Amino acid sequence: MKTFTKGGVHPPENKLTANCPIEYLSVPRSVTIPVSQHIGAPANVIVNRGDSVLTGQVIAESKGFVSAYIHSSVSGKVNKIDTVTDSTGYKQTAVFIDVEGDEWVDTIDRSEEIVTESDISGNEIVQRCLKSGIVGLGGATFPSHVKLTVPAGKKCNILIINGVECEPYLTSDHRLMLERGEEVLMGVSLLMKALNVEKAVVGIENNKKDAIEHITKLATAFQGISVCPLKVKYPQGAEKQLIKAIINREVPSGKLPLDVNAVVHNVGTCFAVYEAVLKNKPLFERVVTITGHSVSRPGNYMVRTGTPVINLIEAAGGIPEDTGKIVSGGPMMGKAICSTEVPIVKGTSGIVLFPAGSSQRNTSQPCIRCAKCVAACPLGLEPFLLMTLTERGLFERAEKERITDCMECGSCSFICPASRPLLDYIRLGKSTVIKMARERISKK
Amino acid sequence: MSNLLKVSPSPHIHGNETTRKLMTGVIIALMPALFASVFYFGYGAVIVTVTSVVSCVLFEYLTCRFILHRPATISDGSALVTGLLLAFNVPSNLPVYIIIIGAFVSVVIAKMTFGGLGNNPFNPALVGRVFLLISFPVQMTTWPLAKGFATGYTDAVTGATPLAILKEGLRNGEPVSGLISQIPTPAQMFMGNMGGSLGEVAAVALIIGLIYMLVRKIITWHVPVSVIGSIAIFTAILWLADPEKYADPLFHLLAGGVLLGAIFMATDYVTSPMNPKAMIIYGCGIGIITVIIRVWGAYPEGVSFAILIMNAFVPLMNTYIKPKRFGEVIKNG
Amino acid sequence: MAKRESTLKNMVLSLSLIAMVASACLGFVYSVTAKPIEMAGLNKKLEAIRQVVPEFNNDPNAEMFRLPTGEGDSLDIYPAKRDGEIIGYAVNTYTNNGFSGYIGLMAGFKPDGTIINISVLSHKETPGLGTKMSDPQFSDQFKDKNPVSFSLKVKRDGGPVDAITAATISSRAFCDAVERAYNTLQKGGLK
Amino acid sequence: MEYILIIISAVFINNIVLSQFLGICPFLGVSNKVNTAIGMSGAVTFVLVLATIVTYLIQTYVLEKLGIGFMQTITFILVIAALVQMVEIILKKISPPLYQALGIFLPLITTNCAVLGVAILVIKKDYNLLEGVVYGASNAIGFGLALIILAGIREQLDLADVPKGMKGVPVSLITAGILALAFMGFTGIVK
Amino acid sequence: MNEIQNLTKGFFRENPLLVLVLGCCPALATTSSAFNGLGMGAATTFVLLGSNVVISLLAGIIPDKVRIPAFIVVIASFVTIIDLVMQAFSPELYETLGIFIPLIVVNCIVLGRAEAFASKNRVFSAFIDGLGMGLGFTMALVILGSIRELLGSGALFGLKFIKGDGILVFILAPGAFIALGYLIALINRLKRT
Ligand SMILES: Cc1cc2nc3c(=O)[nH]c(=O)nc-3n(C[C@H](O)[C@H](O)[C@H](O)COP(=O)(O)O)c2cc1C
Ligand SMILES: Cc1cc2nc3c(=O)[nH]c(=O)nc-3n(C[C@H](O)[C@H](O)[C@H](O)COP(=O)(O)O)c2cc1C
Ligand SMILES: Cc1cc2nc3c(=O)[nH]c(=O)nc-3n(C[C@H](O)[C@H](O)[C@H](O)COP(=O)(O)O)c2cc1C
Ligand SMILES: Cc1cc2nc3c(=O)[nH]c(=O)nc-3n(C[C@H](O)[C@H](O)[C@H](O)CO)c2cc1C
Ligand code: SF4
Ligand code: SF4
Ligand code: SF4
Ligand code: SF4
Ligand code: FES
Repeated sequence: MKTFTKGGVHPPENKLTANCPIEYLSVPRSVTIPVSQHIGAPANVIVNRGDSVLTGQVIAESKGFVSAYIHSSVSGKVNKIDTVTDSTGYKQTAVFIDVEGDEWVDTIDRSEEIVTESDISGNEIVQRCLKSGIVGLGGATFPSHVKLTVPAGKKCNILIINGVECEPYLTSDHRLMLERGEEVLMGVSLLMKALNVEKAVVGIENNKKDAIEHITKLATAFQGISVCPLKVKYPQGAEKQLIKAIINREVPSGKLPLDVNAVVHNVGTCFAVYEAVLKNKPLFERVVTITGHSVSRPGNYMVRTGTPVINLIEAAGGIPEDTGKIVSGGPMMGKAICSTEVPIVKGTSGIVLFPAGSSQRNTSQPCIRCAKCVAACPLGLEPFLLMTLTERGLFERAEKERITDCMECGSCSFICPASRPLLDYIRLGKSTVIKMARERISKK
Repeated sequence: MSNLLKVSPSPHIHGNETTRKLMTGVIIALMPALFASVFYFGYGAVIVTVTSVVSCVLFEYLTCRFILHRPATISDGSALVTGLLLAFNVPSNLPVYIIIIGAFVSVVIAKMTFGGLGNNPFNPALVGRVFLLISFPVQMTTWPLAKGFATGYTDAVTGATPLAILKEGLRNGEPVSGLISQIPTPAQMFMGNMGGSLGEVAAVALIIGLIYMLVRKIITWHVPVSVIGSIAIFTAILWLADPEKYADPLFHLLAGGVLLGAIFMATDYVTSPMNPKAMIIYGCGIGIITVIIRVWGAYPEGVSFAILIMNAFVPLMNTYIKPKRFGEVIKNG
Repeated sequence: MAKRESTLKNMVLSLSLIAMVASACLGFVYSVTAKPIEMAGLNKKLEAIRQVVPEFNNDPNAEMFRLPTGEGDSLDIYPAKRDGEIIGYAVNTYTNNGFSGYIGLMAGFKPDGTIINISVLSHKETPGLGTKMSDPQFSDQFKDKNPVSFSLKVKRDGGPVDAITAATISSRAFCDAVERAYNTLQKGGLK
Repeated sequence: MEYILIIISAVFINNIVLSQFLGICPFLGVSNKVNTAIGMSGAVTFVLVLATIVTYLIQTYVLEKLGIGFMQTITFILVIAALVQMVEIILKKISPPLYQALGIFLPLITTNCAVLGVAILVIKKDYNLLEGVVYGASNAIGFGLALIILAGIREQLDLADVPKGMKGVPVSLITAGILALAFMGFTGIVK
Repeated sequence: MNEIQNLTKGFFRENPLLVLVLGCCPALATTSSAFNGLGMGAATTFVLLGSNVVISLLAGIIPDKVRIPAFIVVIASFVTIIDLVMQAFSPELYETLGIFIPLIVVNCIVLGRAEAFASKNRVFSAFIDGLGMGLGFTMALVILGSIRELLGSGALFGLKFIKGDGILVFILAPGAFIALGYLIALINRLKRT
């Protein structure tokens, strides 16, 4: 079975919700919709306080090429436009809406019926993605229309669909493939058309045998789409690792998948593209996993963006007594949130609750040079060295040791027997190095 | 509630390995060899091992407490491993005061001077052992016969190691075939029935330890395999060239400390390189130097020296031999 | 202190002046010490000779002669005489079989070949091991032994000599050097 | 073969720094960084080989001819000092890049006892010119080897947690001690 | 400068070996016993005294540019004198100290004092400085030699305290490095408190 060759770890999978069908979370009483739910420039708010909005209505416009539209996920009245602390801990502008009913913009096709035919052009697909605020749902929330616009001189000959979901606990992509497989594959064919490629491969890890089987069966009906089962290993979902695993191409340091003629999209993104293009539905809801060992009713929910995390937790049975940490995203890359009021956004793939006992880190001990972090790093870096260099402020050397290659997968911190906070320091070093590099460029 | 939430950066989970668990793993892996040595050398093995372990741990505690004024670090178990391995590298009839000197050198000079666990450039137990070998050559090369509990601690009856027999014989101009009768058979050597340091004799017990450590993922295969492989290849070439002057590869692998060194000492994390490419070069370096010393040098055994010499190159290797980076662009092909 | 100006003339001048004064001083010291230095070398030899033969009243150094070893080289023999009568020979002998190669000995024999005493002149053996051959404990074994009946071999090789612990090689080499001295004397037909 | 033995002996067995104790000051002083250590090794090799040749010629054709062997120290040191100066000037003229690389080390080398020491040892060991050159070059290599190893270790120790009082010279000396211990393993490969 | 301070600074505050770390080669090579250390120290002190005095006298008449060669000639002369004298009157010590007697000429302590002190001070100060530095160096060598002799052969100035051998390493090369390393570390620590 295929996998990437270098590094990686195998944390306990803990896919507690693998068998929980997706449920619809009831519409909250109010939502908080941040204007920056994507990488790139924040969107420009176009509604005012007191305005009435419909579900699916544009409330903020894309500003620049790498940016995305934001749509209201509910109908109601704009209460205020203010700052909010999002899941990353930063403050940003958000539109606060008090819910009144649930009235959708009427161009949205709300029928259950699956559209399987379309003669829409590639260009049109990209435009719809843009207008519908589609961003990558695999975690990075990169605006999808950008990835679909192949710059002159570059060529894409394969589309890779990321159904890996290598983060422990999370099952939203898994459930989506099982329950909305056909829609996902329709989305894939739309993306193929937009990119003008003949071939697409869906990569799925072998701990989702049912999904592999299901998608393989469905894919027979689609031209050029195949499934590639993958050995379970974290971080196989990272796009460079996935490309290496499936087509054995190595994206060079500092380059993009397009440089090896590939584009990667997440299955959730494919579903969103399907809905946007064929159902006219902008991206304002997504599947979120709510889980944790002491959560009484863990599950997968279709959640409107802007819904406070607490609503989702309540639906899963409330906050367990012993909760010590709430993580937005998976345990390897997710962010711990400091308040249960933060809104769920386009990039939120899951909420994991950890008991107090396991939320505490072990105390950091001296590095024993065991090289386990070196062996674990999928990018062939030397985390122990990067940490020490950062600690001692030797940023030039850190740059030479390619600290900026680090994708922050956390494998090194996970594996370190001395419990050293490797990634924490590497992040710090990385941002300093990037700052230094910027200053260098601006000086020139 | 919300202000009780812990906010820390990712990752939020940690693998189960800890320094102490790894050291415990090494100790477990050393147990078969310890039992074998007690089986062959009796009380002596017990006395030497206990003295060595106790004094290593004690010296580490005392240095931390009274000289460095830091919290004592003995709970990580590395001093215990050093103690065991020091004991494994000396004869089972070594006087107690010499063992204590060795423990002092290992822990205080070779380890704590550089800042303790993780900082020492040289393998502590081996520094201790070589220090003793040069300081107390008589006591360090007087081996008791392997007679189980019939071997007294201070037994005067001594036997030479197979390597010493070979070296002495060759020096007197005897051919290898003439010395075979004085050397234990490969099967005897495999089971450990020969003279030698207390932990190095039983190949079979050491190999069990190796398998355990590989399965537990405490060490990787790179170092042991490259040490053993390079010794086998080098000695095979010599042997094929002149079997009367050079012993066969099997003899070289089973006699003396090759297995103990390759499995437990060359693999010490702190003093070995940190990426596979460098590990293999390091292992081959150890193998080649070992054979050079054994065949042409004054010492019948060269593993300890070879490991220490290669230890010295480890920082350079770590600086100049980098792991293969993902997506490394090879400049101009 | 004022620095003198560095013109070429005074640079050359002062340097040559200093050099000349220095050479003169050295020449003087050399002439004074040349004799004692020579004597020191001689004394060392005489001292060694005195250690290995009975008291003499001739000048063995002046009467030194050479005998071939039969291996292509020769040894220096210093006859010790009292009142003109030979009371022993001090032989400056060597071996190359030491642990670190060359070992030089001064071995004293009675005219009948009995060993009187042996002293070590030079060697590079390991401190604590090979160096013990200078200890009386080891070299006294040879006193008053006649190689006719006392074979110059360590026990390991079937002889009577107790080797130094863990330094059989040095002990063996020591015997080799003594044997070379004895054989050379015998071949030279000296009585 | 003889030359190979000289090389092995000088590089590994009787390493100039680790066993002969020559050149300790640059060994301790210029071993912070591997790159400087490499530069220094290059400079020492260059000067050492030149110095052995020149001092050898002076010894055989001047000092011995004139019978003033006692002037050895004074002439050698002056010759070496002048040589280093000259190398510096010539290098600056004909190869600026090489001067850039070695230049800063050259003044350090005058007062490096390794250069004078090796020059004297070549005479003491009665080597011929070629042997002397090989001996000089291999000692320089031995020096470079020890220096670069120590520099590597010190670079690593810079990132480590060495106790305050041990930092710098003490820990370098102890590293050198352990290194010397390890190199004793090569004992006996060449007698 | 106060002449007493001038004399004593070489012992501790500016000890050439233990604090300034100069003259390491002879310090390591010739201290296998306390007596050898003493011999080396005495020889160095002699050269230091002689050259300091002469250089202080000559400083006024030597042009600046040829200062260093001139100093070297003076130093080398004294080195040769002590070399010849030792060879004549103490041949055994001469043999054990080996080439480290001629190497006094490159010992930075000597040239360093000439350049930094003697050439700028009056004869008497230069004499005291040379004496202090020389004795300080000698003291350091004797201490190092004593430690090595005591540990390495269980003796002091040839006087045996134990039966049998000591820890042999200490009279060999590795022990020299290790002993000096800890000695300097100890001084560092004393300096701090
Ligand atoms: C600065 C930047 C520029 C990018 N430009 C392109 C692009 O031109 N074309 C494209 O297909 N993807 C582009 N990407 C998207 C990346 O290939 C990738 O899909 C995205 O960063 C999310 O990946 P991740 O979740 O593995 O981090 C860009 C990403 C970044 C950060
Ligand atoms: C360490 C790491 C792990 C990732 N794991 C996954 C994953 O399991 N599933 C996934 O779809 N994307 C994952 N991603 C994001 C992908 O790299 C990539 O951005 C995404 O598949 C691109 O598709 P999208 O633009 O549609 O989101 C991961 C990224 C990183 C850096
Ligand atoms: C570093 C070292 C130095 C040695 N020095 C000597 C020596 O000077 N003289 C000697 O005879 N043996 C010396 N040996 C020991 C020999 O190698 C050899 O083991 C010994 O002579 C064998 O004889 P035994 O039966 O007396 O132990 C030395 C060994 C080592 C390892
Ligand atoms: C696989 C392994 C091998 C080890 N081998 C040694 C050894 O040979 N000698 C030793 O003193 N300590 C050994 N240790 C313990 C510890 O790593 C060592 O004392 C460090 O060098 C101390 O900094 C070993 C530990 C591990 C995990
Ligand atoms: S977080 Fe960075 S350094 Fe650590 S393993 Fe991942 S890529 Fe490597
Ligand atoms: S630099 Fe940091 S934030 Fe930007 S893409 Fe890389 S990992 Fe993400
Ligand atoms: S895993 Fe931890 S202990 Fe091991 S080398 Fe990396 S940082 Fe050091
Ligand atoms: S003269 Fe220089 S090289 Fe020699 S000991 Fe002094 S400081 Fe060191
Ligand atoms: S005394 Fe400094 S290099 Fe020798």
